[in-house]
Amino acid sequence: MPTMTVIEAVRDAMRGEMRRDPRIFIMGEDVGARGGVFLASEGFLQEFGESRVIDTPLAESSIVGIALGAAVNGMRPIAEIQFADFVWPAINQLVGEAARVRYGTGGRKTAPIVVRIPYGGGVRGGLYHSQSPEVIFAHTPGLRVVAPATPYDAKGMLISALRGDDPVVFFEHKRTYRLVRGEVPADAYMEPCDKAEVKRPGTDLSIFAYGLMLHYALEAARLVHEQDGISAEVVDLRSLRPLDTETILDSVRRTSKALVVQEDTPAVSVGSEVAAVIAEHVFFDLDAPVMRVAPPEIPPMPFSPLQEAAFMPSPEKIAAAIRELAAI
Amino acid sequence: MPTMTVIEAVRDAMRGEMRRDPRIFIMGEDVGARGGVFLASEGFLQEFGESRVIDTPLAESSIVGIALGAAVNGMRPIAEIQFADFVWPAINQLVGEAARVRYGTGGRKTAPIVVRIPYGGGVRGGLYHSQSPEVIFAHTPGLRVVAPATPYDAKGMLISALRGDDPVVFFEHKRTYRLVRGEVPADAYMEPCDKAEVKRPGTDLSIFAYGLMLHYALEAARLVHEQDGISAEVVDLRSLRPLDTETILDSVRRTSKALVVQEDTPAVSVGSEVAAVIAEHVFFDLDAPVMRVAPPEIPPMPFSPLQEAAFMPSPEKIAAAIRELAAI
Amino acid sequence: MQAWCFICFNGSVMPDTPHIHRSAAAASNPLAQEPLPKIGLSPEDLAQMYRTMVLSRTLDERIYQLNRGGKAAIFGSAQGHEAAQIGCIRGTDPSRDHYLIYYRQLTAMLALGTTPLELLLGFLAREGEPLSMARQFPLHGAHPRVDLFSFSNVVATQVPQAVGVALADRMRQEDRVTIVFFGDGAASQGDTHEGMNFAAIHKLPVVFFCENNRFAISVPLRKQMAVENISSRAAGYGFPGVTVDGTDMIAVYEAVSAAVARARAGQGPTLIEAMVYRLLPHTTDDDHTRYLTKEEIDLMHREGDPIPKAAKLLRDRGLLSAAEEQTVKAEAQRTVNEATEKAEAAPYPPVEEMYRHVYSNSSGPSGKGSQ
Amino acid sequence: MQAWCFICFNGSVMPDTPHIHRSAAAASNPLAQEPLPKIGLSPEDLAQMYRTMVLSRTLDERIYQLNRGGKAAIFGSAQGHEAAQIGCIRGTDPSRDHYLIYYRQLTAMLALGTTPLELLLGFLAREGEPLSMARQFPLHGAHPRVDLFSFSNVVATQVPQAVGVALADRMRQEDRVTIVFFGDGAASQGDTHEGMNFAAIHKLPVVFFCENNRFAISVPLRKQMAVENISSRAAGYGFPGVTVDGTDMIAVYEAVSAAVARARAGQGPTLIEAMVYRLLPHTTDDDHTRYLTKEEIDLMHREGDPIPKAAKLLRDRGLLSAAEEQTVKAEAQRTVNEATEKAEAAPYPPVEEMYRHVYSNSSGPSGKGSQ
Ligand SMILES: Cc1ncc(C[n+]2csc(CCOP(=O)(O)OP(=O)(O)O)c2C)c(N)n1
Ligand SMILES: Cc1ncc(C[n+]2csc(CCOP(=O)(O)OP(=O)(O)O)c2C)c(N)n1
Ligand SMILES: [Mg+2]
Ligand SMILES: [Mg+2]
Repeated sequence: MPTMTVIEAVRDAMRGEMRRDPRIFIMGEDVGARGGVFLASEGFLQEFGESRVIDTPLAESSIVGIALGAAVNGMRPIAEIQFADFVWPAINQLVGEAARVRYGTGGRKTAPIVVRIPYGGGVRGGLYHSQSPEVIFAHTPGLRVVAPATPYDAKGMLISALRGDDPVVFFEHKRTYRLVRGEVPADAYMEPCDKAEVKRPGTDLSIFAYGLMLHYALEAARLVHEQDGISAEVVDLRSLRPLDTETILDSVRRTSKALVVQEDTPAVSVGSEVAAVIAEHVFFDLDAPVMRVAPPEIPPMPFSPLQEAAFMPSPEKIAAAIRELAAI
Repeated sequence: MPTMTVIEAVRDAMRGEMRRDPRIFIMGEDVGARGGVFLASEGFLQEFGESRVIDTPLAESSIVGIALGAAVNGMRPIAEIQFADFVWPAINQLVGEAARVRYGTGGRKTAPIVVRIPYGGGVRGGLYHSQSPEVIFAHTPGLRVVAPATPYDAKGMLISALRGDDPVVFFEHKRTYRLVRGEVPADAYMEPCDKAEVKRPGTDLSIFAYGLMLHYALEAARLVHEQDGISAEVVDLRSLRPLDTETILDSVRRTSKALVVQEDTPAVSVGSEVAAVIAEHVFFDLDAPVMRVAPPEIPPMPFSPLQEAAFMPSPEKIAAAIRELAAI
Repeated sequence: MQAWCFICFNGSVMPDTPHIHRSAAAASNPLAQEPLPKIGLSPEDLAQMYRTMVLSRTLDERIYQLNRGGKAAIFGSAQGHEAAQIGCIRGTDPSRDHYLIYYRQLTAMLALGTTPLELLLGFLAREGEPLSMARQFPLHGAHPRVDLFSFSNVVATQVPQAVGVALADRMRQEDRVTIVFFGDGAASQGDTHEGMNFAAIHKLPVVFFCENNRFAISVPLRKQMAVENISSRAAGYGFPGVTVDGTDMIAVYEAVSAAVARARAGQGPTLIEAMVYRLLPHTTDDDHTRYLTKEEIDLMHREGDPIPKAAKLLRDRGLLSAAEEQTVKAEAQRTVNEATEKAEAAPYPPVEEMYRHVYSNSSGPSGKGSQ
Repeated sequence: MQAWCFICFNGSVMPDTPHIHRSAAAASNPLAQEPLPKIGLSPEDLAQMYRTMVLSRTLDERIYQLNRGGKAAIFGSAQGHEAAQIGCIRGTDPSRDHYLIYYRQLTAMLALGTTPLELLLGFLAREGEPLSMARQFPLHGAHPRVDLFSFSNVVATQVPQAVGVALADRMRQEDRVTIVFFGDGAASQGDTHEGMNFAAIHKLPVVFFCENNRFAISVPLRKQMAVENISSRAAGYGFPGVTVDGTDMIAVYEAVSAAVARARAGQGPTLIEAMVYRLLPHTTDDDHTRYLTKEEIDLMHREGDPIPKAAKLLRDRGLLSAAEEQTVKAEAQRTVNEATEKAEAAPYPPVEEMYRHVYSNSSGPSGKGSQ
């Protein structure tokens, strides 16, 4: 099987699907000749032409609004938001409109758009190139929200997203783009957009993470296993909406302890919901508090390197929390 | 002491503060001759004139962006968003910009705006006049987010908001505007913008609610007390950011059981965070799962009356949950 | 870019009142005097347009009554906008074009084939409401037969959406035009700017149809913009902008026909601003005496009611006798009465219905089933 | 509204390349030949402007080096924009005016008194960085001495913010003008539309200064708009729009001076579009050979470098000898070298600093203390 980075997997998925389905097109800032600022669509303009690879004006609300209109009229747009930090102007069209097209028309219309959003920090991006804005999407009925962490998941889930009929917000962690490499089948395959996955089985406690933090959690689990003999299960949430509560609860039923790890600030977040469903549904299986590892409650995230490092969770911080939780 | 409705209390607070502080002005759609669609600024145009009561074009992003600019330059704007459902276009200026002015300038600049947002359902508002968009604000460091439920709190907290130096998102539940009446001192007073309050003491379990749900929770607590002899404590969260975790945890330490009630859909919400802090910090005091009463995961909220009623939590639904929790 | 303004105003312009800006639309349309064949409308077309306007007015009044009786939900009346809407729809081709409407468009919806019963089911939120299953405010959702829709009442969101609809047609090389309706208030929104700009860049077949009734709720034009006409924005995007007297159905029809022809010819979008008067308050929840003088309200009714204007137009051309006028009215009344009875007899949709259509059911092997 | 366009282009217009739109700015400014007193600039003013441009270029090159050496963060070079920025600032009054800048404004920041050391502390994210405590990308934050700020690099957010700043001055009747800078890319954003419209309605003292370098990263003007010039949008709001040759510091100075005078006289905003070339890729992270031909890049350097232009202007007026040119360069080099050394010697700000200033500490009896 070929190995790929996350960005290569994203590109591969889009290219394959665009070859397969003429309804799919990509629009966004610099997706054309530039190939996207992260080169997700490198070579697409040459292969698919200007009408399917549309460089838009700098105007996010219309990028999503126009994609929505095209989707309602039979197309399958991929809208690229250049950086997650710039998705805010598009929230109205995405959360207010796209999420509710199907519901608000009693199923008559549907808006199958895929909005790809490179997000996340640890890249010296400072306050406006590091944000993790998933909360508002993960909260919104009508959207599907995913955040694959591996090349395999990125390709398979993007293909599923493009073949499904719902609006999908597709989060790609910028730091994983070139950092994470893995085996990826050359052909098309679909990985579900609504299932978590146990990425490392364990017995002493369960760690829940997604995106870059999945990799940090895996690294931490490896560390504590080697150094302390602790067996930590690592669950990759992958889908932030719907949350795969079955897989989450099942894991906690087996390990009786839960640690939620996230890069986003903790108050009112995806991690809060993971903790809440555990506290509601498997309370009597729990042996310890539901712990969280997350950044401090300050705007994500300072540009200066020591501060950025202090802001981000790290394998070491996660390992420390594992040890603490295991000791309870 | 005079009695007032919530909307009267809001008006009273604004009028008093505008008389006191010439830096305060109000801007928004129809705030002038119309006095706002809910009449919050009725009579203001006559009293304060066009330069301090500004009817804006229909453009929410600029309503907040312009308020922000004026605030940075020494003023204290009140920006009215006509309905919460229309705040989405302003998210970029509010969550992306205003929340971070102080942080991003290392404290050199500050953006003391108060953004008033009538929100909430149960008013036959359908999909676009019923939303509760507090999640994204409650998640954002740098903002203060409050949702007073009573006329007393509305006036006192609005005065605090207007005298503070931070951006405040001020949620006013539309259904409480004329429904809820209570005693309100004629003079100015400040009620803290970051403190929850026990609105009804109890010993068997703790209910956490805000906005309209506070009143439903109080009603439910009364019902179960009368009918079942259950003593439910009702905590009014009031501040959604920061959450007053001390008051929350203190209540659970005393009652050992927690019920979170909210009108907003449950996944990744303010209620999730309340459950999460309880599950993390007072786990060993808990005798039962942290339960939640909230609407189903569908877009808030259907217009048709039976469906709207089915969507909204009610005193009866809350009472049923109390009984269930008390029985554990 | 060609300078393009085929409608000239000639009549004298009345001075503005404190709240009502009247400059452009006070004048009347010289085309109104032209022979019909030259305009492209048959006598039956005119009669049909008139009948739809009267039906719209009759239904409009009924909804008001139902609202005042506590039965019907909030309503943004179309009274005063009828000629603009009927003229516009008549200039398009409902068998293939797309219509992104907004909430003040009873006449347009009737003209496109929505029935009074369907609409009343919406106002009463009853089962069988075809646009949104009564989940949305009345008039919102998607039409079962014509490509007419309105996803929300969030002002101006439909503008970029319409541009996207047209983009899809362009990609598939389908010869369809997208008409998007909005008010003067919507012109201030960022979305309107962004949508128009994109449509201009790609020369998309869109007609931006602005029903300028001089108010966004209570905010008069002078507080919404510093220019005379919204149509003047078009030049900054690179397409024609036209202001027409929206109380004159023929003037509107002509402007829209030309814009549609231009769109079909691949020449890109047009912005049409139809100047109308909103004869009633913003909605049934509003009270316009809070921000308008009695004189201003009277003046709007005197100058701005398109129905007597249309009646006179038909009478002047010998197309409407006094008796016929009565028949048209009676017929509309009967239709609306029948629809009201049926709508009131319908039950509410059952609660379980509300869980449907949040997500698709097209799961397939991806597991993307409904939640 | 008066028609207002005081700068006329005369020189011949070169044809566009596939990616570079050149129409308006290829011509040169007739004012450049006028005697200085008529323009309102002294010989020392010109010399000073030139020195700042050279300093900016020198610092710009140094930051590039530091970036290539892995030391300095991402940087959006101002090379090619220097004349536009220095001409603009010179037309304003830094002792009282407000400046909402964007990220490509090294020259403007230097002209307003930010020192090379202060800026380099930002690029190296070191303690003592005065704009944001090194929390933000370089060049962002608020200046300690001049009312110069940039809250974010979210394109166009500064436009309504600037309008609000001006609104506050108007309310207090303070005689200050707000200058807001943005690129051609920003012109497409909804915020720009909304901000300009509001400024027009209230006739606020704002100068909208657009540095049109023909690209938003890789997206050329023809994919951003269907009109020749962004300045043509102004008419749709009701204020003047002007396009000037942004490689000509005198032309820009004149246009801005006039706009500032207009603003101070209570006549409202002006949109100035300065046509410039972005000589380097969008940022240090970009590679413009992905979307430009070598010929296009060469052409920009040939036509678009404002520094040799400024030098020639000074030489033609006898204000710059070859020796002086060398001295100016050497002086800039020395300043930048010194600043680099100091900046590199500075430590990073301590971690604890990052918790400060999330909220105010002004709690008072309201209990609104910091979290
Ligand atoms: C984004 C948004 N902001 C505010 C509102 C509340 N609102 C509903 S209609 C309206 C005025 C719209 O005016 P206009 O566009 O001129 O249409 P008209 O009602 O006059 O036909 C306002 C402010 C809304 N629906 N959407
Ligand atoms: C809202 C937003 N969208 C996207 C970006 C990413 N981005 C940064 S600069 C830029 C291009 C800006 O072009 P322009 O306004 O012409 O300024 P220039 O860089 O050419 O000076 C883009 C797309 C951003 N910073 N903000
Ligand atoms: Mg209107
Ligand atoms: Mg540019």
